[in-house]
Amino acid sequence: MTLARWTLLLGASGLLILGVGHGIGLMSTPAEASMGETGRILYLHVPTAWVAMLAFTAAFIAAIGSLWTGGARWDLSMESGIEVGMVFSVLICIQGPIWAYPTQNYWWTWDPRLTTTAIMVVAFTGVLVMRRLIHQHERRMAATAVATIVSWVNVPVVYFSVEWWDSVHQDLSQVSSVDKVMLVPLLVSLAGTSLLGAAFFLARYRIALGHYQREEVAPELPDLPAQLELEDSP
Amino acid sequence: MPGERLVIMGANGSGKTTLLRMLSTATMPSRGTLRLFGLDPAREPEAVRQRLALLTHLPSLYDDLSGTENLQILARLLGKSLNVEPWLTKVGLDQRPEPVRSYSAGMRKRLSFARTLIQDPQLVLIDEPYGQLDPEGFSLVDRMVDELSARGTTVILASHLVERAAKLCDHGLLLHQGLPRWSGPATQAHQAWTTLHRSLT
Amino acid sequence: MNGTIEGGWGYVMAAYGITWFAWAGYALSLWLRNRKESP
Amino acid sequence: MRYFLALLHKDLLVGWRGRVRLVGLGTYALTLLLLFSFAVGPDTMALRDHASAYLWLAIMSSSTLLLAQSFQQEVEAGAIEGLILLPVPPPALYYAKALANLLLLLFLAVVMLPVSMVLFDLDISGSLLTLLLVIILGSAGIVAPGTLYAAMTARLSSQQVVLPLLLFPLVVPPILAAVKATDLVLEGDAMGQLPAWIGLLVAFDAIYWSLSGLLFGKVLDE
Repeated sequence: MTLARWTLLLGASGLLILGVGHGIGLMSTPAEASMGETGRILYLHVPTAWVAMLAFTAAFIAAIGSLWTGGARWDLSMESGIEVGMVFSVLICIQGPIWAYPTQNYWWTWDPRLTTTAIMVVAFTGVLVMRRLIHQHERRMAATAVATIVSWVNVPVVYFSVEWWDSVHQDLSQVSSVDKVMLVPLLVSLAGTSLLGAAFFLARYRIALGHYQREEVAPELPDLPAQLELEDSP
Repeated sequence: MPGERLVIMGANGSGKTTLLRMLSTATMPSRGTLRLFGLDPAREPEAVRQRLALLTHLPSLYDDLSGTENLQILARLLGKSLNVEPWLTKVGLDQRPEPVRSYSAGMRKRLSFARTLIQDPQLVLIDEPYGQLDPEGFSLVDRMVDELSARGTTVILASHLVERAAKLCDHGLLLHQGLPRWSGPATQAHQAWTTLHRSLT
Repeated sequence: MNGTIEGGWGYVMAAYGITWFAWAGYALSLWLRNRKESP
Repeated sequence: MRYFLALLHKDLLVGWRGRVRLVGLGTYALTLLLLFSFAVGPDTMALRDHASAYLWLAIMSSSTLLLAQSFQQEVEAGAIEGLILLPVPPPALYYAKALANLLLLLFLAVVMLPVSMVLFDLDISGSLLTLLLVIILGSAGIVAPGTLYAAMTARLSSQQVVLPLLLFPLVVPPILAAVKATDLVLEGDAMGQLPAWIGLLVAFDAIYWSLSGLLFGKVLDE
C-alpha cells in the first residue's frame, strides 16, 4: 500500500533528522546569551508551533475543498489535519510555560502567541466534539468544514486583539536575536518536525480512510428486482 | 401528467420517506441523478423548489403565532397578498387569533394544507397524509387531494395505509427494503401488496 | 537577574522529555488505531 | 431583500410572542450581575474597576442562552426545512435571524446597563452615546458567529454544552475589545485609545457578519 510506505518513509526520515537537530541543539551549540540553557527549548518550541499551524492550515484548505466539491477525501484530510494540529498545539501550551517560567517565574504569561494557541486548542476541541455528535455523513462534513473555517479565521483575529490588549504591559520573553550558530539546529529540527507531522497526518488519514470505507460507503446497489407477478388475491 | 396522483406504498423503513425527501430536494442523492420538471435539482435547486411543496408529519408551523399569522408569513415571503382569509376558509378554518399551539391535529393538518395551497405548486409530496388523524380527518385529506389535482397539481403520497391511499390515486409504486418491487395502476395496488406479503411470510 | 540562568537544564530536559513522550504516545495510538481499521 | 424583511418580521414577531422567555433571560442576566457583586463583596473600588468585565460576562452568558433558543423551536417544528424548500436564499435567513437575535440581546443589555450602574456605583465620564455604540458593536460581535453556530448545533441534543464550547473562543476578541472600550468610556480615556478599540470591534463585526452569511447555507441543507 503506497500510503503505508509513505507514512513509514516520512516518519523514519523525520525521526532521523529530528534526532540530529535536537542533538546539535542540546549538545554542541553554546548556551544562549541571556536565557542560558533554557534557550535550547527554542529548537523544540518553534518547530512545534510551525507544524501545528501547518496542520490546521491543511485542515482549513481541506474544509474549503469539502464545501466546494463535497468529496469524502477532503473530509478525511480535514479530520486528520485537525487532530495532528491539536496534538502539536497542546504541546506548545506545555512547552510555553516551561520556557517562560525560569525567565519570569510565573507559569502562564499572557504572551499573544501562547494565548492564541490556547484559544485555538479550545476552538478545535469544540469542532472535534461537535463532529462526534453529528451522525449523518453529509451534515457532519458540512458542519465540521464551516466550524474549521471559522475557527481558522479566528486565529489571527485573536492574535492581534490579544497583542493589543497585552501591549499595555509588555512581557519580557521576546526571543532575542537568533544568531547564526543557532540557526543550524533550528532549521534541522524544523525539517525533522515537519516530516514527523506529515507522517502523523498520513497515518491519521489512513485510519479515517479505513473507517470510511468500512462504514460510510454505501454497499453496491443490487440490480432492480423483476416486476412482481400479481397473484389474484383470494 | 399534471393532476395525476401516485401513491408510494411500503412498510415502515422501506425507504418511502427517503424517496419522498429526495424528490422534494430535502435530501440530495449520494449517487445517481434526479430529474424534476426536466431540471437537475443539484444544479438548480431554486427553480425546482419553486414548483414543489413538501408536507411532512412535521407541521412546520410557528406554535406561538395564530393560523392567520402563519399563513401571512408565507404570503409575505411569496410576495402574495396578506389577505389569507380565502385560503383559511378553503380548508375549513377561520381567522381565530389563538396560537397554533391550541390547534388539534386535524386543524394543524388543515393549516398545513392551506400552506401548500398558497404556494400553488406544480407538485405536492405528502408523507403519511393520514398520520395522527381521526376518520373525519381522513375525508378531509381526500377532499384536499382532489382539490389539488383539480387545480392540475401532481400529487405523490407516501403511506402504509394501502387500501385508503390506493382508492385515491391513479398509480401505485410498491417499495420493499429500499427497492421498487412493483408499479402499476392503483387499482391493483392492494393485490400487489398482498402478493408481496404472501411471498415474504 | 544576572543574565544567564543556572539550573536551566532541568527545564530543557522537561520540555524535550514531555514532547518526545507525547509524540511516542501519539505514534503508538496511531499505530494501534491503524491496525484496528485495516487488519 | 423581500425575503430578509419578511423573515425579520417573522423572527421579531415570534420573539415578541415568546417574550415570557425574554423575561426569563432578563432575570437570569440580572441575577448574574447580583452574583458578581456578591462575589466581590462590598469593596466598591474593586467593583467599579471590573464593572465592565462583569457587564460583558453577563451579556455573553445570557447571549448563549438566547442563541440556543433562537433555532430550537423552528427546528423542532420543521419550520426551517419549510423555509429552505420555499425556496428562501440562506443568507436572507441568516441575516434576518442574526439581526433579530441582536435586537433581542440589545434589549437585554439596555435593561442590564442601569442595573449595573447602580450595583457597581458607576458614573460615566465619557458620553453615553459612545457607551451604547460599544454595546451594540460588542453584542453584534457575539451574535454573528453565535447565530451560525446556533443553527449548526440546533439539532444536537447536547446543544447546551457544544454551543458555548464552540462560541467562547470566537467571542474572545470582541469581548476583550468591548470590555476595554467600556472601561475607557466609564473611567475616562486618558491616552485616547478608544477609537482604536472601537475600530477593532468594527473590523471583527465586518469579518464575521460577512463570513457567517456566506457559510450559513452549508449548515442548513440535509
